[in-house]
Amino acid sequence: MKTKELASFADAVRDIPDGASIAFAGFGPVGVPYNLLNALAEQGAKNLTCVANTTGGAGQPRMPDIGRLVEQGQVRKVICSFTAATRASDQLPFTKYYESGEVEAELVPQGTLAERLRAAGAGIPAFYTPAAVGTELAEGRETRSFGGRDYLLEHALPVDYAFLRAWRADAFGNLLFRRSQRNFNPVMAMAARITIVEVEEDILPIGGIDPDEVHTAGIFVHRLVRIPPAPAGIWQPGPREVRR
Amino acid sequence: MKTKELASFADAVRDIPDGASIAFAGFGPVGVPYNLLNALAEQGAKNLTCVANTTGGAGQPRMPDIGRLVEQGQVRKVICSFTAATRASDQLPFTKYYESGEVEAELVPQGTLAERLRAAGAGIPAFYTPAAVGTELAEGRETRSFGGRDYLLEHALPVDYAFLRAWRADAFGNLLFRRSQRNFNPVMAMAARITIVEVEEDILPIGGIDPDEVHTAGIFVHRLVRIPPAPAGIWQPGPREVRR
Amino acid sequence: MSGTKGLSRQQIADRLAFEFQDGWIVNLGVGMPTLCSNTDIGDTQIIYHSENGVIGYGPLAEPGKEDPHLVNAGGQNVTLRPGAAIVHHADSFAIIRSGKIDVTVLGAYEVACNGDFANWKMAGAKGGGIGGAMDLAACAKRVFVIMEHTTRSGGPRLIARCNIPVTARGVVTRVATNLGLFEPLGEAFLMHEIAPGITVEEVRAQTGAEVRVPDRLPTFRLAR
Amino acid sequence: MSGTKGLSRQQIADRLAFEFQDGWIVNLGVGMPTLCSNTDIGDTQIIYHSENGVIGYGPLAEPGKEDPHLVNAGGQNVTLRPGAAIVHHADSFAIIRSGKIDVTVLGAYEVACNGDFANWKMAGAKGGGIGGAMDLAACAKRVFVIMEHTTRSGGPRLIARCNIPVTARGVVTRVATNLGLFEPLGEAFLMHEIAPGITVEEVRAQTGAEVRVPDRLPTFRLAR
Repeated sequence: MKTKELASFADAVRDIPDGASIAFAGFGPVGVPYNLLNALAEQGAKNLTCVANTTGGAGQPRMPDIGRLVEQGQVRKVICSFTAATRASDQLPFTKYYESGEVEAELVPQGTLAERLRAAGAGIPAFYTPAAVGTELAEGRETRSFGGRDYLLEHALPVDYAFLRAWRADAFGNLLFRRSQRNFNPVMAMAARITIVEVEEDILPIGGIDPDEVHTAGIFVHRLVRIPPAPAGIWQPGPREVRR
Repeated sequence: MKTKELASFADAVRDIPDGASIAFAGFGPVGVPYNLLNALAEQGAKNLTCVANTTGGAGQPRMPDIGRLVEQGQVRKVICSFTAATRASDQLPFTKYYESGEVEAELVPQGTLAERLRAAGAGIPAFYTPAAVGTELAEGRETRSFGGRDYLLEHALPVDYAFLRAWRADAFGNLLFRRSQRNFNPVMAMAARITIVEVEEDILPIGGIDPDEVHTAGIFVHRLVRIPPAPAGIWQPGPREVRR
Repeated sequence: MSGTKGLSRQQIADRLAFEFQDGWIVNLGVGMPTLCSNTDIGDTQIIYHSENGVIGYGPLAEPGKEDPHLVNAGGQNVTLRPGAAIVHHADSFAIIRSGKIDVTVLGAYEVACNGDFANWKMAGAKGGGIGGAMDLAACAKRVFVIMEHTTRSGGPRLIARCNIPVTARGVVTRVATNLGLFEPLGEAFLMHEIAPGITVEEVRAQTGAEVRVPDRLPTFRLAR
Repeated sequence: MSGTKGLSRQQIADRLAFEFQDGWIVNLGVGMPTLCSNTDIGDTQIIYHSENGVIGYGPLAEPGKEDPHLVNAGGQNVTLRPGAAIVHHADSFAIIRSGKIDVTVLGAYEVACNGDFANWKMAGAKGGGIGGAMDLAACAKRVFVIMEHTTRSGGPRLIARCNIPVTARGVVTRVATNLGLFEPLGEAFLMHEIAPGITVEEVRAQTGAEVRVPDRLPTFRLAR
């Protein structure tokens, strides 16, 4: 097997064309592929469809996230479970572009978002879910009763690329995530044609992870880049770096 | 947390009523809960619906499996991906009861079977799949086109009980499977109201398995029984016992 | 809540936490609901589930001992209890949708006496923040709401019908506010307990739906 | 196949394995298809996937070195190659259904020139053995069939339309038999290669559909 490790984040995102759909893993600051996001902002692809839990943070200093891609005019549409901040007082970078109509948004319940990605990776074109029944999100859409309860039809959400952040990887692309870093990473890898991963530790030789412990199998992974130490590499914000 | 470990297989299956639906894990001889199957055969519950990959083996010596439950008159219906042997020359114990009409069968493609169990454990009442489109199994059933391709509607398959076999467990029921032992075990645990597990190694204290390595979380597991050494315990047939 | 009559935010959260039963799997929403995990509920063992795939988390990490790879739904650095397990997002919501969450405690802008509630979109807003709330609200065995009884301008939040887009319909079974503990009955709220120093008339004046009161109205429970 | 003209079972399997490309994910059905993993294909790296959740298995285990926890789809004790990973059954079929299998090689009772094939149920049988064949046949990027050209009684297996219940419709792109290598074209089979010592007339006599033959018909390839 050939290694999937590349030398730089720029190499890993170079071929991403205008109009691509990209899923970005992460929940809160954990598991967000900040280095790949940064490289994409520098690469400059436009007219992107971005799939993620949120459009990014309101905090300072600003981390590279979808909000930054939006500010740079790279984004056509977002598909997220948050298109506004959880606190009314926070103003996301994304919000003004959305309100002005410059960027489209599709707001999706978080479990539906995860399941639509999983469905794309599982060859399931559509499924039924109880989430959002009776709400504004269900208006004009197909609902159907099973066993006396109403469900909403939801469609698979395949993407061209997935950007992941993993704790450990072997050179074939088998991945391990640490604690809540796992979040959307595995289902986004399943949903994508091309999966690109930033990795926190040195990439292990092929077979360096026990087959029983693999979280995402290497067949779902196409490109790996090791995150260099700061300041060249971007590490997640947090109270302190705990690495082992 | 209280331990979920019970002293005997008889204790673990004592309350199973007539008419229960039970999913039995295993693929080939690996991961089959032979000890729980044996206890159920001794317990004698009748009119059961049995969900598994196959109805059991044709080989001798006969292992406790669904075929044995069928021979004892305990089974009303099976839901399986095999209701005949893969070789025309093998005759399964199940076959004559099926052909005579004493036992019903629902034949399901293996991937559909796994996904219907997973759907039950994921709160998805129904989904669409490309498997079996255009075949006898699709006759009279709902098909639907998505993106120009036809798919078949399939329903979730919840069960009352799941019988599992794991390699390691902690006392809260977090499970590890070894190699291809994993097979149907995790999705059957998700699909069941009550999950009962036979465990190959001594049951670990709660927290004895790293949270990142757990294959099936303890919230899905209700009863654990450690398999005693043979001859009291039934071990899977195989070229030899590799245990560590 | 300092400076207002009634109850502190922690006391409101405590009251709902007293309902938790041994062995329950509990999911706490962002904000006031997270206070429920501070409540002293004695030997009662709760399994806290967080939508980002953490099963069995414990108290917040002590300062300086945070694991940056581990946060709860609110982004707080938590700890893991023995027996914890991690799953990915689709499996985490599989747990939610399949009804394995015994109770979810959520914040809200509005709760109606028919059990509807709204917590994801402000009046007139274009965007919203759903997160996992719609999945949780539609699928948890019980939905408890914790909220201030009125808006900042004094308008009612417990009302006859929601004015803003709902999160789920007919699901709320308990509402704890700084004025009391309520149950949506359909056409009215039943007040189960009232905050110390508050009168029924004050509650009714600040509620946008009928409030029914039992013959004997207990004071809001402040301890197990 | 000893005693008959044409090709050995291993030679038939080899011919299909020569089509495997570097990096392909390959799923081999039970029986003759498993012989494909014995073929010498040089440096070509194949990832063998087994429906029971094994990604990256290798040769059969040596006698005495079997791991009883590890079998392939046919129940054989296999080994793992470096980089292997294990998934559960639903994730294994997620890989299949989402089109990540580059080729599946399956056995069959019948293949029709319209690409239909049948391998799960005998004529007149009440039960059947589907296993993972319907998922694989419907979803793999390519479906190759390996089979004996005729039944034990000499009847054709390559036919115009299947007589017994099909596994999937219009999916087969290559059929290798002891008489040659064929492609279902719609209304006929195209013979790409012919077994040594066999004549076109013999093939046509044993085939239940039209067999088209190119101007220059190569002999069945026996080595890479």
